[in-house]
Amino acid sequence: MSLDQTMFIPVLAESLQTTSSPTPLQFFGILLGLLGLFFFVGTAVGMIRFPDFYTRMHAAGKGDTLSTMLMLSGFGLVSMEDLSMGSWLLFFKIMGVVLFIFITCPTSSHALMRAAFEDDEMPMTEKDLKKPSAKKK
Amino acid sequence: MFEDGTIINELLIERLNYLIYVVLLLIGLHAMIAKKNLIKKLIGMSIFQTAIILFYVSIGVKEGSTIPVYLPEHDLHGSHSVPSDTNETSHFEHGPFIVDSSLVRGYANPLPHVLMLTAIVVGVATLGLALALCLRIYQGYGTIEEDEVLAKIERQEMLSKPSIVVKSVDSSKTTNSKAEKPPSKPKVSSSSPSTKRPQAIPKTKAKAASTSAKAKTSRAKSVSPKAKPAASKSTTTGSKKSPAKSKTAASKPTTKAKPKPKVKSKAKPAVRTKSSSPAKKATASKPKPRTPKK
Amino acid sequence: MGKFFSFGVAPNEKCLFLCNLIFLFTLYLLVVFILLFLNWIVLSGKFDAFHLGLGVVSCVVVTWLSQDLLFYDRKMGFVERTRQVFAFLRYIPWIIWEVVKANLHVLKLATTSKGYEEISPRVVTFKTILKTDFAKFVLANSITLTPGTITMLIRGKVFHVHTMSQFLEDDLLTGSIEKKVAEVFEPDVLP
Amino acid sequence: MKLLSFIPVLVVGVLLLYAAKDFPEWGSLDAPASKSPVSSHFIANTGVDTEVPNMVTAVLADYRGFDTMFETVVVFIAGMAVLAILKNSGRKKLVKREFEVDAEPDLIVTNTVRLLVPVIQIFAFYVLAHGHVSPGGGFQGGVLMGASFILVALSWDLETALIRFPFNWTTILGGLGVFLYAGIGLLSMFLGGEFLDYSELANIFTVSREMARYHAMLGVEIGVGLTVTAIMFSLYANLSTEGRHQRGL
Repeated sequence: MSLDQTMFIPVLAESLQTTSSPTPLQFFGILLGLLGLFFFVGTAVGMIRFPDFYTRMHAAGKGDTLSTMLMLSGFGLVSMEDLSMGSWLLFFKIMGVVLFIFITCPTSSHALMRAAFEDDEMPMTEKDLKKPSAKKK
Repeated sequence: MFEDGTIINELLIERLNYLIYVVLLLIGLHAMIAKKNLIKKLIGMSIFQTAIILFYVSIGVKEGSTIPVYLPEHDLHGSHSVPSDTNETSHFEHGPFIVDSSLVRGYANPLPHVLMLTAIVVGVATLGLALALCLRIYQGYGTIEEDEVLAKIERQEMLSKPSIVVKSVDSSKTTNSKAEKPPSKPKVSSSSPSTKRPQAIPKTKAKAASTSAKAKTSRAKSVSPKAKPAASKSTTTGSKKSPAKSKTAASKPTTKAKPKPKVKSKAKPAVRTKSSSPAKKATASKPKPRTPKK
Repeated sequence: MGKFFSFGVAPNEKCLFLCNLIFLFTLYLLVVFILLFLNWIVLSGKFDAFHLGLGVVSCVVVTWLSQDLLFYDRKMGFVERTRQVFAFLRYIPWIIWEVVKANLHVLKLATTSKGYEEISPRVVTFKTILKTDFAKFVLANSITLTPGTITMLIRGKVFHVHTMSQFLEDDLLTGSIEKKVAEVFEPDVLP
Repeated sequence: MKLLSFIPVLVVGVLLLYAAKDFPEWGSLDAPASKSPVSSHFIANTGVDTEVPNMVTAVLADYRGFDTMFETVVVFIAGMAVLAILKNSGRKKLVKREFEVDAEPDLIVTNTVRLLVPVIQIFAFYVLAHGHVSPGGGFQGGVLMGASFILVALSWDLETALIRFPFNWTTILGGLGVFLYAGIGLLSMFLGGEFLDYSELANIFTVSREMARYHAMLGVEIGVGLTVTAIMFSLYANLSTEGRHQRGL
């Protein structure tokens, strides 16, 4: 495709150009994003390896919260090329998303746990331990 | 392998969007044709719709273009907030300009987006309507399996066709007609004890059928709680229903015109009021017609 | 509501109390409006009269529609409320550190075989000392975010918590999280 | 039967793939859809005609306003049809269905929803009001607004949501939205233009003809948003309770 316009550089290419020499803030943002990815690995492996639904929810609920928050705030930092009004507003918007992820993620994992519990899915326990599951319904 | 002109290149590289839309469309089409469950048909319809939407949106793409919102340099009037400051004269100084043809290529085609935006909303509306119809069908027939619904409609039509003639006949007359019938009929329905006799057999059959149906249905959760009271109901109301059915079945070989429908019209309200458990009736009624034939 | 508006028979203190209540109610309305408007400004990013006017109108509509969802306890004074806000701001860094620890814990359990041996899931039941719903909500979500525990069910004051191991259960039953939450929201229930 | 149904499916698939060979390439600038004078006219002239930066909104509410009006009517009629189908159709007695969990509203979920719902609603208004300058508009904002009420209904129960948004309102607001849309069209007709020719409204509002179209589009979008909000909630309320509006899911 021969595009002779200079005005319309595709967005992806533009972002690649800027990240080739990131400012320290952007570098920190990229680092945060990579850290988030690292925690996502823990979530994914836990989802596969843990024995039953409840323990899997541990992996899913916690890994989701932190890694999504990290990746989003990393994205917020990356998008702050200049400290103008627009980029600050974008940063605040992303921080709002982070805040609501922080509130809703534990709630959703709780709701799933409760739904499973009320559906008589028994939590897995180890029988030889002294305290069996204190299930009261 | 991926040179120009080969079919792989054409379908997988240059026209991958059409391949995806065709595959999605076929999935939806197959679901709409082959599935018996009405909800699954609706899911198929949704997939079909999604395929069409994807097709349209992929048509609107231009390579290297942005979304169809003016970039700031093309939208020079910027603050169109204060209504008074953009009167006719000052408008041309800081207002927007006609985007020339070389720049037009930089924006994606807005028309497919508009069409699909409305199509999505109308799709939601039609999906809601279809779900409401499904719910109504479930209320009426107790099932959303297409073939079961069709079987029930067939049975109801068979029952209801002659009953139009006798609609005005009140209940006392129907009992009279019932009394008239026995001589013409075989002794099965001649008297009240004899009506109980065939009923005793179907009772057990109905129970067995209901239990088997319970085990069969995968959605046992929603059905099984209803099944217990329904089974008890069918045993209590079986005295009305089962003789009527045996008669209708018997009517087939010995074509008899009028007296039978009256009894059927009596049986019909029972069918309606017991609409909460029609599934059982269908299963229970099936074995009955066969026995008199034999 | 009827008895609140009986101005004639009400003694002086009652009238004062009533006036205070109405004042608080309008103040809460104002606070809700201001919070929503801040939200609007962050979303909109346009500071001309037209868009700000739209923002005011929509904030009024949302305040009218759902102001009773925010700030459930309207009798609480504003001094207490601001103290809670600042205490909660001090609470946030701790909980974020807990989230990080929780993720490391999950990572350890998931990836290492020694960690996998540690898993012995169980359900712990304990009774909380907190009273208000919002404090219980914060406690439940904090428990969910701390390592190895997820709140499963709340019935009245009884919490059912799913934990991953014995160690975590003991940690939970000491009530350290509860104390931290109580410091923020209900200092009076602490001994 | 299932194998039999494969035959028409495969035939259709082969025909479609055969036809796909003649379609333009992906992202081609010379595709008929992109080269058509209509769409390039929209791209080129939207800014001059209406001063709206978002072409999609301009095409939706102005150039193709007649179409969108009847889309709104379709949504309204669908809501009314669902109401007509399901109203009083269920069992009159409140038989407790098995999937109705008879539990009190969850404390954690309700407290989260308390925090979320006002923000969702303000976001819905933002999407509605900023449909001119960024992706958004009446349909999207209306769906978000309806979703906020559905969220209330899901986390408490339907009766709580019906206190906040009474069921009569859905019919009234749905009709009001269509009425607002058609009213703006009729008003511009009475002022001497054609139906839905917003630029005639400039005589009343003392703004330029372009800004009149800009503001009339906002009014139209508000009408669409009202209808979609009302009908989304109405659909949920009817479908979840079989038209009884009592003790929903």
